[in-house]
Amino acid sequence: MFYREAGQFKTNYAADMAVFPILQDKIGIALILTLALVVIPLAGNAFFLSVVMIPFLIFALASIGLNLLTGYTGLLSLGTAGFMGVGAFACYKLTTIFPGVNIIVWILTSGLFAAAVGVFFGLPSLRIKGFYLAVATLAAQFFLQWCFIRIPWLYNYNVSGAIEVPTRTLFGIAVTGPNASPEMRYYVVLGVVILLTWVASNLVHGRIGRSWMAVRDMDIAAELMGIKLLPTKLLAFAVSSFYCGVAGALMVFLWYGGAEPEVFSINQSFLILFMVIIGGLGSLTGSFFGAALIYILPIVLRGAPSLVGLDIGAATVEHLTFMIVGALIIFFLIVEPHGLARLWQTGKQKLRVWPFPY
Amino acid sequence: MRAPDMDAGVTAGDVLLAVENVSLRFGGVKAITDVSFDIRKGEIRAIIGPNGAGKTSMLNVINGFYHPQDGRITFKGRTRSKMRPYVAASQGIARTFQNVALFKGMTTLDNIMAGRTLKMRRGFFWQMLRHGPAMAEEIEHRKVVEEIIDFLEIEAIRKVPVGRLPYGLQKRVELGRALAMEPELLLLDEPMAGMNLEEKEDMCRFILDVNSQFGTTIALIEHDMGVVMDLSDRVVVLEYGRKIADGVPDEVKSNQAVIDAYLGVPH
Amino acid sequence: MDILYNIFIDPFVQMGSAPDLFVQTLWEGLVSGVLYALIALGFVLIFKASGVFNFAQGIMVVFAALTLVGLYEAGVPAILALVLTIGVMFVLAVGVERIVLRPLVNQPDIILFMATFGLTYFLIGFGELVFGGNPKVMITDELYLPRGSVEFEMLGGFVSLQKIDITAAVIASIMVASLAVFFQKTRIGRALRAVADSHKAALSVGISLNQIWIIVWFTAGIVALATGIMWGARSEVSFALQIIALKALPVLILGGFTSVPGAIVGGLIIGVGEKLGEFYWGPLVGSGIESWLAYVIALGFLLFRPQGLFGEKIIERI
Amino acid sequence: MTAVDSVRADTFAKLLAHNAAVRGDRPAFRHKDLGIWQTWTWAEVYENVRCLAVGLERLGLKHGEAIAIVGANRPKLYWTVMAAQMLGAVPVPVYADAVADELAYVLAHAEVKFAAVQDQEQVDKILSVSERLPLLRHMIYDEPRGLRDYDHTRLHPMAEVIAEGEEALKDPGVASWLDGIMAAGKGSDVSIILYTSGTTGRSKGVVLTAERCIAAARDTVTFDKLDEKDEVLAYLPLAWVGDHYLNYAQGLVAGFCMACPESAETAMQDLKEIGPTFYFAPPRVFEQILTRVMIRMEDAGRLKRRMFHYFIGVAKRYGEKILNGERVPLGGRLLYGLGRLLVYEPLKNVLGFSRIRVAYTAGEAIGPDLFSFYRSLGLNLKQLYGQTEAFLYVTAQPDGAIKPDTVGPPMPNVEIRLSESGEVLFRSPGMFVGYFKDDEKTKEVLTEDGFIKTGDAGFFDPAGHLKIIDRAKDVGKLNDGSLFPPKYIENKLKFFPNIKEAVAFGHERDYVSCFINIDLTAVGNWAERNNVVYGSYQELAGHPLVYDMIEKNVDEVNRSLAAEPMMAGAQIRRFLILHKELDADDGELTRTQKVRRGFIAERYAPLITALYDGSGEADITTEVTFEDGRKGTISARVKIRDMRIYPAAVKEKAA
Repeated sequence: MFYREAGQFKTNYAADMAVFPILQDKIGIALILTLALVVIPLAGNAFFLSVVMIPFLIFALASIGLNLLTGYTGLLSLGTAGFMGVGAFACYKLTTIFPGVNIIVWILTSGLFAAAVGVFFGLPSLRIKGFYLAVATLAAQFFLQWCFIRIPWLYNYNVSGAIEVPTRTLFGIAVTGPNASPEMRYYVVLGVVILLTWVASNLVHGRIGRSWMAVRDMDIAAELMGIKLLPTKLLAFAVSSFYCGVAGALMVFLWYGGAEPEVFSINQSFLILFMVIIGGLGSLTGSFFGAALIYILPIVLRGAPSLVGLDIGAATVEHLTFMIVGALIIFFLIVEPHGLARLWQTGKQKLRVWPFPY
Repeated sequence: MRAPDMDAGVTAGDVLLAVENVSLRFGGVKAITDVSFDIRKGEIRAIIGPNGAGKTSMLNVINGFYHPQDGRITFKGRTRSKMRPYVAASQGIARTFQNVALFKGMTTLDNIMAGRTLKMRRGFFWQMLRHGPAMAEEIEHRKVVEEIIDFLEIEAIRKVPVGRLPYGLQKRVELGRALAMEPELLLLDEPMAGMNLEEKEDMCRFILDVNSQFGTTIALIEHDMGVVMDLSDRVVVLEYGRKIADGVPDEVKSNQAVIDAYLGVPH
Repeated sequence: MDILYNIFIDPFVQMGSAPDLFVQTLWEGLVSGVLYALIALGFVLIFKASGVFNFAQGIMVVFAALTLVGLYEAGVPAILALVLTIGVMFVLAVGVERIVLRPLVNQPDIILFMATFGLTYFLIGFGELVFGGNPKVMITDELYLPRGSVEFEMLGGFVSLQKIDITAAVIASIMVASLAVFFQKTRIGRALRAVADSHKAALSVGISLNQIWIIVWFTAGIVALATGIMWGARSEVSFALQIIALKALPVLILGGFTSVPGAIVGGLIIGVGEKLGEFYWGPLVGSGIESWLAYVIALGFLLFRPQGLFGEKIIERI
Repeated sequence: MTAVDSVRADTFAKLLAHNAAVRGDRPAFRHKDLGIWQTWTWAEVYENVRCLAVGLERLGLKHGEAIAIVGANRPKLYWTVMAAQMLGAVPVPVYADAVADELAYVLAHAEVKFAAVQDQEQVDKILSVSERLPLLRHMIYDEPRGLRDYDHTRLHPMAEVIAEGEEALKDPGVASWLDGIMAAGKGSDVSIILYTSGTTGRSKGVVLTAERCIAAARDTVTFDKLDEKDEVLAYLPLAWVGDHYLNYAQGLVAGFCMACPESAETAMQDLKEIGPTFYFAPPRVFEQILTRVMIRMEDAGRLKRRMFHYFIGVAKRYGEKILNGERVPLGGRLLYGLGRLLVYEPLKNVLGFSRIRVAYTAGEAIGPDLFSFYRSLGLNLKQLYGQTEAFLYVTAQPDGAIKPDTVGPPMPNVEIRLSESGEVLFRSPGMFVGYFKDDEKTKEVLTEDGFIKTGDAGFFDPAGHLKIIDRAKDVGKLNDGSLFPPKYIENKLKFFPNIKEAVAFGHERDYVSCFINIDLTAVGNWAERNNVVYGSYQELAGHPLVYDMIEKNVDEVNRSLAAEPMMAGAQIRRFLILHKELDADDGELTRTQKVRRGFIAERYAPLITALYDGSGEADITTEVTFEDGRKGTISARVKIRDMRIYPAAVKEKAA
């Protein structure tokens, strides 16, 4: 309905291959960016920023990471939280060993550590597929989590057994630690998420993305076309783990401000897998949708009873939330197994051909 | 064992690929037994035979998906005891599959672009940016792909996910993907299976055009004898994993062993 | 050198020097192996018949046990509670088939897998809502399950076997045996096996797919109940139990996803491996390796025999 | 100063040079090829055309010689037209879908020495009739596919010809020679010969000169305020005057951009992508689009469908008034604004009409409702009346002064008068100089004082707008003396989506009656929705409910006829629905889908008898040709319905 595509023609391939070839989509993206960069920090209060937006963005980033692996390359992973943990602990070690280096550098660098670990646990993917591979990643998950508990060096021998995030500054303003303002933390997270989303979009739209999807859709044909399976899969593991690692570092440094190994438990892995599946396998936009639904919905559900004046015990609300989320997962899978991204696509298509039905 | 050599009199060029005494077993099952034949540069070579004769296995051996226990494969002058898929692909062997093996979640354009992967050089760093050299490379290959799309007359389905295409068009896209590799040897596994008459005619035209315009050597498996006889320069006949005849279509047609095999005379 | 010694020599020296301890550990491993095997059995049943990888098997164990205890606490006699629980599992099976499986028929495996995740969440919420989140004590005595232990003197020491463990092993054996009979001898069983091969074939046997799904989910529910009782009797009934469902994965890798005997053997190998590993090698790295050892064993296995213990080598065709 | 230059240019070659000089960087041509819109600027086109001209000259093309242009709309074919004109040679475009025989006739008649063709298909076609074309010396083709192994002694790829020309042009002598040739070109030189596809007999070559073409184009470019920022989709046949005028001549005069579609199948998609600002389509196309819109909307959800129809209703009430700048109540404006948001603009967008500033339709009468439909959406659709002999325009509707049932006042510099018999005669700046090699025909058409006889009957309304009712020779009289314009009536009927074709009878009879062909798509759709079961076209056509539906349509036509004083006598008294579709294969339609009234009357004589003897039904057996060429007969009993007749409206109401 809002699309006016008549007259939007492409006279060169660069324009034709743009990620958002339609003018209205470009406007939409610009609006969303303005909203995220200007409106939300101005209008949102501290609660909204630190309880809703920051975690949402971090989960979206982790979802993108998992989506690159599972959605684009077709490799099921249940070890996401483990890789996130690697990022978090790497970042913690790096910034305590080299406190002088900018924290953002370490956040991004910690992703490389996660990538290395990811590649190691991705090695079995040459020989095994599907649920079998999930077991390999489960091994990673439980092994890594065990490391986080059993290797005190990782948490600098803190008595609490947890990461205690020190204060780090950017241009003299605190971005991590107890004194960091929600706005500052929000901007850092947002910046990283925008940058990495852009990179992910570039990757999936080019040769690498096509190789991933080729491996996902028909690995034998891909191999016979000269796409080497192992490097392709390992690259997917590396990039995916990098994203998860950065998300893990962001999670601990800019959201929790401290973390116990329990944060990186298998349940966290599952949560992110939900986000990817509900959001839509093989869709970056979907990762954002999935993160929003799975993370924000429970917040809303928890807040809902008190909003309408119902007095229900906190535990009951928690249980009901579980039930509703579970039911919703099933509901969405039934309504659109390809996830919210597909619903979005369908809706967009409807708007493009409006008033026609197809 | 009667496997007369009827090569005489056919010269299409130098030998591009030679298969010598190849045998392939799966556990105790013999898929191919001591088969030898060659494919010459520029010709269209048909491999025919009844179901289960080992035709597809032969293609799989040629492009390295199966590794034979015995025998040698000589491609472009290099003799190997077995091919590797990557080597085969990078040396210029492309193929299509009996049951279309397209990348279902991708568009026609992306499928064919995927065929260009081996020719793309820009590394991870530029891929991350998708600007500058990476974009230039992408555009350069897009042009080649567009030529293929134009050649195969599939402009209208350029941006349609291949999963939604009818079977005949999928086969055409698959051919396009193989062509994108600019192969020297193109292996076609039943390119016309399951097509209606019109689609078959189109596909025949494309195969001949590929052969004549790009000079691509083609080896194809096909059941439709009429098509085989029209298209191919030479035919090799397999039965139960063994070669029973080899020669120009007319010779093969009149070969007693071939007639027996197709009419099902017991051995 | 020390490290190599500690890894490759020392544990075996220890085993040899205290064989009674070794047997005790072995037994412990076998017992937890039986429980893994029971959970894996639930997976296999459902996977075989519907291709669904049922993540909810773990929570079904918890849910079944909680229902049993909950009913008893509400004043229902133990045996009646057992019967009622079986009824609840049947209702659950029907509900799952109607609400989850039927609308999702023909969807890719991962989607069905995710749906069982949703089911897990739902059952966790529902179970906690009804029975509360606190751990409960299994009504062992009321179900006439033996308690206490028997001790053997052997190999120069004492080996102590819990009676409940012996019972668990017996019950597991009975269940496996009756399942085997069920699969081999009954019409429905044969239909189930047909389904595993092809859905069309099952239809030709004259049993609807929907019925088959209800049957396997119900059977898996009963297996879950048995598992829940046994596990509950050994420790307690709590939601933490649902995570052991994941242990079934390595079991299945070893045994193969569709093999009932495979599930049993795999379960025992994993159980024993885990306990021995923890006991003899664990101290080397600071213990707790039980949490991941099973997966690493499975992983090692996968790399060398991807088709599992009982599977045949897969020839990829194209 | 540039304007002066533009006015001074009296040949297309000079115009091209002018465009290259003043708007060299503006796009001149686009072609959807290899996935994107390949674009050439005026400067590039000028260079290419110069090269091509020199290349052609090298091959031996001389001043005054004819070169055939055969193929779909391709930039290189347009360039060939330009290059030929640059050399003073005469391009003769031929319909790409012409069969070999027609092609041979035109090429032989025009004495072409060269042929520039699109692809292998056209090369094959010409080669197949080469023995009838002894004068043909060289063939040039655009797309090399499949032509590799052809004998290339007289066959040349266009790219090569251009390359040769480019090489030659490096010699400044050649360049200045070409400049000289261009400067020497006179406006009175023949610039093109367009062959008309006559309904009867062989086609005639209409000879046009450059200065007249350009003069006419200048008038219309000014009239519609076209400029270099406009874009058109060049999808009309090259050989048709419409394409040569609207796109080519106007394009060169105004300097706008012509976009060539990828292929005929993708034309609709290409239209949507380009979003032209100036558009022409015959009424048939507008009708097809409307039918498709309505059918597609039927599949929409209930709510959306209701919304759509509601706002179409709103548009009907206010749309045209708003477009014409008339007074509309505020509420109406608001509603219309909402409709624009929800329906009109999105609809125009999906049809590719969003950017259209001026759209024309012509060729045959357009149903007033159909015409209003598009206008009410805010599309500035207008009618023009023209002929190949006039180089298209005779009359056209000016912006804001649209009367749906007229074709507007005469264009600037066009004189029109009506003969005693009501035939329209005109004299226009773009008019032809004569038919090629056919002075006799030329004399037949021209009056002594230089007016062209159009053969159409019409009259001026009080506002001075011309109203065409029918071919002059077809307008008949009923026995009571009232006028009987069959086509006028048929067109009114055909506007209803359910009616595909209609044939009216009445000349020298007591009353008007007619045959009706239902539209299988529309009526079939209707049947499906209303659970009307039918096994065949014949069964559907004879269904009582279908008759009821058509009866309503006929009734409406009668009402509208009654409202026009001159036509009231021609109301339809009886009608029947034919049991088979009228078909060109059976000779009932011409290849251009026009009804052959005489032939039909003969073939269905029993039905006509029944229409006039008062019987309620009649039997008929007809021979038909099946798709595979076999012949067979079908027989049917066809029912006849009587209609109500309305009294004629009083011409002027008493005050």
